[in-house]
Amino acid sequence: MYNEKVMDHFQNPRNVGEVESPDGVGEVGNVTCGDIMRISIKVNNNEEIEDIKFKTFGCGAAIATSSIVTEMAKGKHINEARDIKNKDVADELDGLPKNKLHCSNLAADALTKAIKNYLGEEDDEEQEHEDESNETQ
Amino acid sequence: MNKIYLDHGATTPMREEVFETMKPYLQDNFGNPSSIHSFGREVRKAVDEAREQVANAINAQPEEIIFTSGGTESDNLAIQGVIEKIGDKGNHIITTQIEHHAVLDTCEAMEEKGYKVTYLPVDKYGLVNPKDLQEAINEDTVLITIMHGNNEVGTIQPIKELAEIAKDNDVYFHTDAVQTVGNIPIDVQDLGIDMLTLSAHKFYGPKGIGALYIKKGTKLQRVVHGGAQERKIRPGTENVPGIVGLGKAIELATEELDTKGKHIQKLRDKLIEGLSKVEDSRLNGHPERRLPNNVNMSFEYIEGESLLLNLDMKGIAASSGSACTSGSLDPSHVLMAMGLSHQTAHGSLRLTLGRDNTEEEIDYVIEAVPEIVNRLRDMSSIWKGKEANYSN
Amino acid sequence: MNKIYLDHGATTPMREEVFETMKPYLQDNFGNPSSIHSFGREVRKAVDEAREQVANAINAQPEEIIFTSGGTESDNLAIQGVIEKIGDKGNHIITTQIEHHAVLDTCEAMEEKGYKVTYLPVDKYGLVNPKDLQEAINEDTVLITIMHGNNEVGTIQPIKELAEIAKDNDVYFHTDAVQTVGNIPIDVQDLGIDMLTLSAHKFYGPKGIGALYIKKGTKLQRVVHGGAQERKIRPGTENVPGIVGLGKAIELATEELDTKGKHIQKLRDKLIEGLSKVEDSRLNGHPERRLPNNVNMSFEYIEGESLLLNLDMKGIAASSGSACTSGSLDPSHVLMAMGLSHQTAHGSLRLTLGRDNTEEEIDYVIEAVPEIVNRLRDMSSIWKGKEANYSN
Ligand SMILES: Cc1ncc(COP(=O)(O)O)c(C=O)c1O
Ligand SMILES: Cc1ncc(COP(=O)(O)O)c(C=O)c1O
Ligand code: FES
Ligand code: FES
Repeated sequence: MYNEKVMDHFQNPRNVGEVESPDGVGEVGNVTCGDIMRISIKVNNNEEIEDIKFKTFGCGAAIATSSIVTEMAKGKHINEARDIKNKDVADELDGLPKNKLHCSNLAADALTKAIKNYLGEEDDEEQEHEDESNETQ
Repeated sequence: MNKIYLDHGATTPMREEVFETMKPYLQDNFGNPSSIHSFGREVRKAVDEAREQVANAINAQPEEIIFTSGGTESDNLAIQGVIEKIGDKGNHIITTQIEHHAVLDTCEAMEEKGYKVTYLPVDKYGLVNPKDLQEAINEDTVLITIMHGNNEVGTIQPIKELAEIAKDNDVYFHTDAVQTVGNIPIDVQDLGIDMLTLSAHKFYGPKGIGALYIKKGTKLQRVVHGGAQERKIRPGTENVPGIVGLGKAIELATEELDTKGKHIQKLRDKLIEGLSKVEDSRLNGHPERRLPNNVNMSFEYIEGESLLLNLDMKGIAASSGSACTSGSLDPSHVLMAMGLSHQTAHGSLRLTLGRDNTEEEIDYVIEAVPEIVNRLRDMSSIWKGKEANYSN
Repeated sequence: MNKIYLDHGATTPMREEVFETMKPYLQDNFGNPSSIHSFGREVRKAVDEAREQVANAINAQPEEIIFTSGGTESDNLAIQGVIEKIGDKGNHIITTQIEHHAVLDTCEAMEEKGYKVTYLPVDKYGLVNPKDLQEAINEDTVLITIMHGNNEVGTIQPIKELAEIAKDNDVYFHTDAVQTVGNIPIDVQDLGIDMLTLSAHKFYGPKGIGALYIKKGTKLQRVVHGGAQERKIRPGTENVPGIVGLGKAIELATEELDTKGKHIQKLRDKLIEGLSKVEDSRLNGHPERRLPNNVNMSFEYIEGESLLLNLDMKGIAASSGSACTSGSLDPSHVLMAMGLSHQTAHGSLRLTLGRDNTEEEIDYVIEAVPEIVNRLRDMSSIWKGKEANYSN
């Protein structure tokens, strides 16, 4: 059901854990399935994500998307990292099964939330891209 | 790596003897049992024999056995069939919150048609309280359908007692015995029930074939319409190889209930004991009144699918809840009905043993599970390190 | 004595290649396709492949194929499914007088639920007149179900033309193609239909497995309720060996439509020619628009069952009307609809050929039938010697 890349990230997840004295932390729960993901980031003076780690209570797809989103964000400027959407995450994994597309929401949301937390922004609309998920394959 | 199959609750490998019995009907004996020529008569005999084998195994009469395409269809035939026939005499059905979807969804479909359905609760072990059943019955009740052994947590209901209440109130009683037939002794007379569902692929028979026991005199209307097969209750050209395989499988399973049953139960108890040592784990279902082959454990702070995938990579095939419900993302309705939290339900693992499992396999699993659980907990956002949570 | 099987319309022997394809799924590859572990994933792939084979054979998309337990269930799913879903938009169904009981009885069951059904007549060849269909349609019509090839007399309906009328009137069109799939080329796009029923055991596949083609977008409610299998349209653990066998059988049948089809049709024509020489005989069904494997003859003054039994004693397996209707003593509703007298209908014989029949066999049959017919006529109370009949 999962492709090789997803299974690779599931089996060997990158960047598991918590960043020490993080600059921002984002934790989100998935309304669809109840899974929970937390991302912590360290931001350097150039506003680049210098370190990023995740912890996830969730399915195979949740763990794989957590893992890959940390790779995607690492080294990026926070403005660029903020633009990572759940579809980008799924694409980077070469796709997810249809009923698992919602899992990629977790990763993108947790990352955005961590960045907002760093910037001290209010968090109001975390479910903004909840259901553009359904037709990609 | 040798794989270890611990998902016999989802389906079982077909026994070689069953395959050999089916083989002629997949090759030379191909006739249509309804045909009056020799090709037809030959296979008609085989179908009749299989019907006797099924009847013998559950202490019924051959005329009381109707072959269907599986457990799901049998459940539907029992429920829809009775309601279509006598639903005008009363519009109330009683079932439980922990039924298989084949029963649950059929009851919901009846609700949509205007019937009333009571879903009885269960206690923390998954047991129905006979008093609840007694109280739920009213003058409109025409059907009670309560499963025998639960497919997820293995709890076995006091069917005899429940069926007696039904009888006292003159209400039909159906039981979904898909998980018990072939696993524990079944005697429909002794249980005192009117209808019973069974499915061959759960006891080393073929997939896509099942039966419904319908006690003589039970009023029921067919669901699928057509020819005169199966006493007009279930039309369609008979799945002859399937029927023959079902007959053989149930005969074999009944013969070894004692011997194999004990072996499996011993392994089950060992497995439960071993896995119970994992920190923050719990056994789901009743400690004693449970299927001899069922182990269901929850491990806090982790999620079932990741656990399954990790086990799979170690060559262990298991499930989390029923395979048939895997289309859904909701946590098991059975575990929820037993009062588990959403999170605990998510971290549940079902291991269902079979006749070919060995003690060495169980040892391997008892070693593998805790390793995986620990690994997943280390990356879990809700395990220990909760204090690190800065978000609101 | 070598037996001669001429009842391929009732069922066909399974091809060795189909058996070999199914074998692994009756032995080692036993997983439940819904399981996420390796045992499950392996068979899931096989089920998906079979779905593609079926789709390719009839020019459909894989998602448009739903596996069922056979032709009867597919017919029921199409009719009951559409009516349950959109029956509130209009309460009128159109079918024909010559459908298989799987369609006819389902339509009658809908009548009992209050729906109106028009049973279109046929001409003496068993053909539906498109004008009749056009006239029968009214604003309440929601479903038209007309069979492709008739199982008794072999007449093939002008489905494309009929479906076009349905489309022009915005009404769903279903066809029971159990007798045509595997026998003549089928292209659901070209036919322009919304649903199509097929059954594996009619084209050298296994019994107890069939499919319903459901054009994307067709509104339909499931008949059997339960798990999430078959896109929730047909729940229940999949009959994996059956599905795999169906896939292989339809692929093989499609490949040899041309070659084997011609061989069979040649034998058919020879048989018709030979039997037509019998005094007071007639061919039933359309002389040209008929199934390549169907011969249906009436022999006046004799009765079908005695004819069949005599043929059987000579090693010839045939049928009189459909095997599935053998539960009934009434003369074939198909022959009656075509205007045959009660008596003529009773003396009908169906010979349906298959890929393994030989010219020698046909020669033997052409010799055997007249002998038997004469023998039976000699003892018939209505044959010639009517004067010898003393009873009133
Ligand atoms: C308790 C129970 N009922 C019904 C079913 C459905 O049986 P089948 O898959 O043969 O349709 C199952 C199996 O999944 C089951 O475990
Ligand atoms: C035209 C037709 N429709 C439906 C059926 C029923 O198919 P099955 O026997 O696979 O249920 C048959 C076969 O008997 C048939 O010939
Ligand atoms: S199912 Fe919950 S995140 Fe995937
Ligand atoms: S006398 Fe026997 S069926 Fe008519």
